[in-house]
Amino acid sequence: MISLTPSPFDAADTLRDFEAAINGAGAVVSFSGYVRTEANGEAVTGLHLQAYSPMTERGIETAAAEACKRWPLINTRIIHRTGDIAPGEAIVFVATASAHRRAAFEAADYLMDYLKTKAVFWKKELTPNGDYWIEPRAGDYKDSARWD
Amino acid sequence: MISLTPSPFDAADTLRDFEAAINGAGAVVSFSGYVRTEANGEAVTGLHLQAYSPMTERGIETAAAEACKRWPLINTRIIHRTGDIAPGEAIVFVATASAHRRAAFEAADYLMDYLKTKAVFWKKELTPNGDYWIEPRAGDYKDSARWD
Amino acid sequence: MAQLLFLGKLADLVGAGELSLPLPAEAMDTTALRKWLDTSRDLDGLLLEPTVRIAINNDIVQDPHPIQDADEIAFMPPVGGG
Amino acid sequence: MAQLLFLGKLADLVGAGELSLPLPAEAMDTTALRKWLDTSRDLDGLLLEPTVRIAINNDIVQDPHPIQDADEIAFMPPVGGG
Repeated sequence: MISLTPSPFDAADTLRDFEAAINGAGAVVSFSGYVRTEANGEAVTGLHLQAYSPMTERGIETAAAEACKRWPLINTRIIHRTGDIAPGEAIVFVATASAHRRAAFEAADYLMDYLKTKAVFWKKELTPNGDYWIEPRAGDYKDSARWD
Repeated sequence: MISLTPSPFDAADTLRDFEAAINGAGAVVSFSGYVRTEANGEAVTGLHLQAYSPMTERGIETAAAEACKRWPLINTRIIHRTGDIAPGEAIVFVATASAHRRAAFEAADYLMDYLKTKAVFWKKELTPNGDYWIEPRAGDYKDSARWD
Repeated sequence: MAQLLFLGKLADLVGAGELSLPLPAEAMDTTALRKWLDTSRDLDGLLLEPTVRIAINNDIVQDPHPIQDADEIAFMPPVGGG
Repeated sequence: MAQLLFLGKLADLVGAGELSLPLPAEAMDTTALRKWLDTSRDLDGLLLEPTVRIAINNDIVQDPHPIQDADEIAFMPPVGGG
């Protein structure tokens, strides 16, 4: 299941709901990404996430389907925030369930690389000194290229 | 923090507690391992996990310290069940927190490989046709060797 | 009227997130539209950058791609969430 | 009296998880103890396998390692949790 939401969500609650739908899986991996309280030594007062529906959702659905082709997954869950997000709040949650752990780890890693570098979002970091649009770092593109 | 427990624990609750102690981290990865309801096409009625204290705890502490040396982690959490565990119950939970996602993913993966192949536990699968002590699979040893 | 969307940082740099305008006769494909908009709004090459992709009615297209009035035409700088 | 522990599958195969016994004079190191126990309990080489490690008082040791009465001596088959 894939959701974009303009409202805060709770990663632990989401993991609980997901675990109720893993149908005897042996392995569950979750990733939660949070707005950091500082970046490059500077305070961060928030993050603004812009999506472009329905292209954003469609792209994530395609990535999740690709993950299910590459690994024997029992279930996946992706939530991504949009709009203004406060420091400490979750931006993104990804969970994967499979019989064995390697598939769950790799699929979660793959989905996060997709979300970081290919998902249709634009991200602005809000700081006391101004707001900055931020793009994926070189390391993000390199991580993402591991799956090509 | 590291715990061995003979009682059931809840992975989502544990993730919630962990998230309260990540001190502005940007990335949290969790792994939950469950007793599968079947293995090799056969029903599983439970798992029995034997530890050897304090060697088991000491080994896990050393592995967690090694993970903190290899990756810039803000926090780690490991819970492992002992005794009799019912199908669907969690056996193990590992969580890692760091500024960026790669460290959190790799450290969780590393710790799970340690727990699967080097942690001082012995594992017996209970089935309607008898009980079988199970040892790590060849793939587990291969995964674990990635970190040598 | 075509609906033009400037997403992410482009909204700040172009000075508008959305523009509704009739497409001029000299800008009936994406390559021509990039040039016409960039020149007429004095954007110094911003919309000519290959990292800025164009989507027509929610599908990314390759330049040059025909466009028409009534299309939603989105200018997309490099993406990334998480 | 030494305290012998047979962990994991060894408890089933040896027929006891724990044994308290005085160490015989011919078994005062781990190599000798493996042989003496394996023979006296008719275990067909089980305790001679290199995959069975020995821990003395909770520390894994390499054969041959001296042992003494009052030691806790654990026989450990291949480990693995998760």
